[in-house]
Amino acid sequence: MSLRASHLTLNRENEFYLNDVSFEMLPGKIYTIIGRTLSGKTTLLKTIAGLITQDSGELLFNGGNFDVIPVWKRQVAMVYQQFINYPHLNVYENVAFPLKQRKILATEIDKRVKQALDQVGLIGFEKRKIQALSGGQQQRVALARSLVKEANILLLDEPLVNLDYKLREQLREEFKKIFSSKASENAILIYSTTDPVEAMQLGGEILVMDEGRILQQASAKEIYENPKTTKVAEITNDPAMNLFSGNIAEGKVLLNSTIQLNLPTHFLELPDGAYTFGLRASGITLNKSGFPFQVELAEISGSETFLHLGQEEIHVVGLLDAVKNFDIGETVSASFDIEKLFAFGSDGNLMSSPYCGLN
Amino acid sequence: MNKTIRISTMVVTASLLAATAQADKWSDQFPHIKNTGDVAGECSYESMSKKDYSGQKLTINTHAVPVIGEPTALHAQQFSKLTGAEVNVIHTPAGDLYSKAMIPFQAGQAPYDIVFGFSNFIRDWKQYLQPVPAKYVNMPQMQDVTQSHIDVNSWDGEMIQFPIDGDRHYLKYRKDVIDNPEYQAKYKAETGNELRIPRTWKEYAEMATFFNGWDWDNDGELEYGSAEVMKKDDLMFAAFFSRSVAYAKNPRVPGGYFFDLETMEPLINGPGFVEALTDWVEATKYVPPGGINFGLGDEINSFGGGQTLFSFSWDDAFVAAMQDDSPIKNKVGVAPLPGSDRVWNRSNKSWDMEYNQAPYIVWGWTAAVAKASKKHDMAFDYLCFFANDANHQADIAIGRFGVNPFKKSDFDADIYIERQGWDPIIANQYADTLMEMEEGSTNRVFPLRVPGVFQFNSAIATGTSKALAGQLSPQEALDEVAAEWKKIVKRIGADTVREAYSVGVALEDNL
Amino acid sequence: MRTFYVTLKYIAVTLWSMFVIAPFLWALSTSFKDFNSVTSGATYIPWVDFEPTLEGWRVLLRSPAQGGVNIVEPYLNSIFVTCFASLISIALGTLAAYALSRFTFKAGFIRNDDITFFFISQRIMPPVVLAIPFFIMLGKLGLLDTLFGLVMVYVVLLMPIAVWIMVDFFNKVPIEIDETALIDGCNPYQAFYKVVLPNSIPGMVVAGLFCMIFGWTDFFFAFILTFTEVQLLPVAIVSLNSSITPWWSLSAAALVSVAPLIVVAFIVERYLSKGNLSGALK
Amino acid sequence: MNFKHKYMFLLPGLLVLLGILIFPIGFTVRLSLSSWDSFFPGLDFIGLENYVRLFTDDARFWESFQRLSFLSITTVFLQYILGFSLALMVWKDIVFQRFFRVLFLIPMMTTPVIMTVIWKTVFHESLGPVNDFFSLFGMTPLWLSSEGLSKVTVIIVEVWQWTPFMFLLLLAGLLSLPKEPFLAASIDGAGPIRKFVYVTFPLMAPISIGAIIIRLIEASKIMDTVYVLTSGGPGTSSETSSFYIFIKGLREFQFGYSAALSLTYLIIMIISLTVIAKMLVKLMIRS
Repeated sequence: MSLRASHLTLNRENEFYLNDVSFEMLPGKIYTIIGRTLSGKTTLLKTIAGLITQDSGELLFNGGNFDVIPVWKRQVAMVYQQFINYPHLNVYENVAFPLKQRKILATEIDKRVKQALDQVGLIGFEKRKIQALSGGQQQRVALARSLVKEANILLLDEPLVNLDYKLREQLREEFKKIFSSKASENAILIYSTTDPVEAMQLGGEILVMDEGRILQQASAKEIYENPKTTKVAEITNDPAMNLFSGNIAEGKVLLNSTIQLNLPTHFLELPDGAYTFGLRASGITLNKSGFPFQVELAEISGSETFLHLGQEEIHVVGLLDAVKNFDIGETVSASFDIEKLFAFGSDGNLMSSPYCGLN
Repeated sequence: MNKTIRISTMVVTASLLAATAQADKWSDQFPHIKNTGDVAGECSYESMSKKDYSGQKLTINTHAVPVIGEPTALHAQQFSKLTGAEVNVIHTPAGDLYSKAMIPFQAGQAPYDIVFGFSNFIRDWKQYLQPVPAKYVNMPQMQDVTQSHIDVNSWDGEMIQFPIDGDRHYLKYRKDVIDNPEYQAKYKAETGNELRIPRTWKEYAEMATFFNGWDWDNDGELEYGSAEVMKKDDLMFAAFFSRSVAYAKNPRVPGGYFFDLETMEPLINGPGFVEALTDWVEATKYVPPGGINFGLGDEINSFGGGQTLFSFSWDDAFVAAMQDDSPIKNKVGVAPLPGSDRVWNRSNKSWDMEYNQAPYIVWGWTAAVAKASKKHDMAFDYLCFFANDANHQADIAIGRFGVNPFKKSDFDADIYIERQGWDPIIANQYADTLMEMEEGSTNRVFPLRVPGVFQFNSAIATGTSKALAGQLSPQEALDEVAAEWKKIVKRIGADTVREAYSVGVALEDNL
Repeated sequence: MRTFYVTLKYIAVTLWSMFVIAPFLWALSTSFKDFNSVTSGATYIPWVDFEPTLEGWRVLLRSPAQGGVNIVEPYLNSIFVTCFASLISIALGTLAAYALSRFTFKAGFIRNDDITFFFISQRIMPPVVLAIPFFIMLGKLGLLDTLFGLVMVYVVLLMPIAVWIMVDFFNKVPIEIDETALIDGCNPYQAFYKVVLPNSIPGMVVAGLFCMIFGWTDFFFAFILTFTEVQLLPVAIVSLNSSITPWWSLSAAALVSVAPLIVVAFIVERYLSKGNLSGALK
Repeated sequence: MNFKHKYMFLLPGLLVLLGILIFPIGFTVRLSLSSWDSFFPGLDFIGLENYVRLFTDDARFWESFQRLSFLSITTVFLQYILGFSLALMVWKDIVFQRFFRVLFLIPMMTTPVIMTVIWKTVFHESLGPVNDFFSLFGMTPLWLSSEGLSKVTVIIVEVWQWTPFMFLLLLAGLLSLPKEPFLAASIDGAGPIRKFVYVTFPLMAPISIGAIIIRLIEASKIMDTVYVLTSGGPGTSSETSSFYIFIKGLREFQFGYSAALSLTYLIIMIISLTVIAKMLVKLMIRS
């Protein structure tokens, strides 16, 4: 089983929703599409489902043309970010709906519905009206409905984004379990998200999308270690990777007149010149021997603190592993971990990564 | 001539009254004719009962209930009982009778076998109507119809519509006020003139003004001068023409009243008409509140309810006032329309300073059979039955039916005295006035009966109502009407209009 | 301050209620009058101001031959035409509205909005225009004077309303529900009747109520296009309007004609309270 | 979504509508190029003569248009203000809520032409209750027969009849508003007036626009009321476009000409309603 896309393009009113998208997907794996809002993720999923028809390019399933098969015969399942269920049916009927549509024996339906409900933890809720469920429960029903079909392709479009933080964490764990068992059942799973943490956590293969293009397709580790471009680096990190333009000259990394860093070893082979340097927030630490910065903003998130710092035209976000209060405008001293520096060329392409040299 | 008519009338009436005494089998079955019983004739109950139209269906479009609509339905029911025909009667408000019939006519459909309408529709409708067959024209029942009503229903000598009702405009006044010596003295003292039945529109105006806005019959409510049709609707033009005949119809000037027959120039903005419209604008001061928006119904309610001194359109207001339950029964009088002290002479462009009075032979209800109908015999039989002597006699006694005298035998005061309990003086006055209008006058005006008559009348209504509302002066308003008329004549074609108009003018000029 | 607002509110609501009720009360009082009570100036309370009579009401049950006006048959005709035309309008209007809400149509410069406007613009057309053409057409089709012909004409009048309400309604139903149905193996027709339709009932009820209101209260179409056999209620009532306006029977007829729609007012209010209407109206 | 099935949804309705209308509309267009009238019922061809007459020689038509604009804009404006106020009043916190809501809906359920006959008796200048009341102060306003007041009467009756329509749409809108913005405004200490100006009104703008447009479409046909109350009088002072077309068509039977009038009217209405809709969107959304 395989799903292949070649040069999918969709253009509406001079705006690209899909721009030359090509990939190949195989069963047994989770494919995570990460991209910002409006980057084309949903469009791509709907195109795979058959709800949208691309302008050019083609989709092949098991080597056959997928485009000629209408959506209702494609054997796909989809979970939306809105909690989409059939409001006129109760939980049981909702989950049974796709099976009834396939004219499966009632006893078989019953068995599979129970099983799916069990999987999502909704046993006992069969007779409930959809409106009487919480958001998380509604989304579980939607998931159960997509699981029960045993579809070849399971599409999940930011399924957790509309849930509160706690529930999201919890469901994400459960989903991961369900998915791994599902993936082993020979289905292609495609999951879209805006959240880098989620993408990394699910593991599997990541497709980074921006403005309708696939910027990079690789394993989570690869994306983390070798983001192909500055754009990928921004999209796949939260907070986004700090980017500074600067130069390599005289054996130093020059960001501005005060911030001058020693050349890390993995930069040795780079020629002098202008680069864009990248550093994850975790690469910035408060340290007496560092450079002076003004605190612009301190956001506390859980047990961490995001610290927005500024010096002249340089603005960076640092991540502290502790909760700490800062006054706005306070001067702090921060140092850059040069061993974690990325270097990108002026075209934005990765030139050197701390994990392994690309050149 | 007058005398012979009177005598023949007396004979017929005598026979009718004689019949009263003996109820027959038909009046048992049909209580409507209990006063007369069946009256022998081609279309009597007896004759109709011998016809068999069972299984056939007759569809009639008539006016709303009760005026004309109720008798139509009643006679339909009787007709149905007698002949076995199924009769379907549709009721339509007066203003829409024309269009309700015209739409199917023009679309080439025949949903109605019989259409009720007004006599002035004749030119527009004529091409769609079946002329009355000779056997009906020549029957005695038709011989009894007055010449005016034969003329009104005929086109160029051919009877197109079937006379079923008589209509005319005449003056109605509060006899108890005009004859009241106290008021006569008071009036004389204040105006220097006699209080009597007004002979001219100026006298009418003076009296109406004098009696406007105070409680002259001591009923606790205010009374007013006059109730007239002033609402801009389909009847307005008739009220205006009734007021303008005296000033504009000169017996010495033939060749057209509305148009100069030779040039087809409208005469409607001539001094005679302007004078009449000036009077009419003046009249807005002595009508009841809202009187400027009175339609015929309001006029009937107003005069018939005892609210005004005068009224001058159709019979209805008078008949309403004379109903048994009316508070002013036998307190109202009847007279010919007022005249004028001078009349415009358009051939020498000056006023002829002499008394002039002319009846306006107002159009009224008629009925006709559609050419496209497939049931001509049955349809004519129905109309003939509608107007047979027994039905007609019974109908004219019921005010709400709106059926009024049009047969010579109707103009006998005894009918009203005996059957309806009228004061003999009033009854005689009524019969004489009507008879004089029908048969006596040689100076008279027929309604405009030309193609597109509605456009002409609508222009009149629009123009005069602008004058009544004070939007325009009478001269300006009538100039506007004349200009509009010219355009309509041009659109329809001067020759077409002339050809149609000449038929009416020939009657007016007594040719 | 708060008491002031509340007092003001109750005063306003009471005043408006009086304005709403006034003509009905007047009609009720008038329906028991006769010619003399009407023409002797304004009177209000029976037995005190005037001697009541049932004549106005009796007229409604009497045949025209007895000076009445038979409104039973027109009443039934009106109910039939209104309901039947409403049903057709909703059926077709719902389908069209669904298409306009969900799919993209393109033909030359014409887009979805233009098609929607085309539907709605049918209500701009003054009915006078269509009288002769409709008459000729119905005549040619042999549908003149039939209930079916009238229903056909009323569909033109009512479908725009159904389309207007249902387009708004569908625009607020998430498209993802239909998509889910398609993904779950329904073809577009099945998706429509198995999923969309059951969830559109509130919208359809509201559209139906509106159609019924507008159908029931229409006069000019009914007036121009009914000729003989098939008369509708408003036309029958207006044909009471003879040269003497019978205030009493018109009043009675007006009250009778309002009655069934008061039930509709209750239904509308119920839907409103239950919140279904709000979902169905923009 | 884009399937070939989409036509099966749209076409039944569209084709039925087109099927019923294509003949009447085509016929009307053809009619407008003919001189069909009571005397010559037939489709002769006179070119654009009717349109020339309409544009060069028919002040009455254009006056009726002005009057129509005045009447419809005034009535719809009043209906909107009143309908909105009433909806706000029975929206919440009121006793007999259900009773008032039903009551306020009733006028729209009545047949205008029949109720207008009743109104005509109410406003009857000498026999109606309104002037019975005014006569206490020695006044007899001429509700139906003076130039200015007859328009006022038409407006009063139209407001009575159709305010419920606005009321219904706006109340339904109010009931579907989200609660959060109100909560937020309350927390910010906003009084009822500020809440209305900054929260309710902006949230209601889209519904308001829809309601106003629909009412304008309906109000532009003001006809039953005028037909019964004043027949366009006194003079031509309450004659609206559709009533004028009615007179030309079904009274004077100038069908060719009235077809030209109707089509012109239709086009003007479509254009002006579109413009008004656009203007309203700008006005309401911005404020």
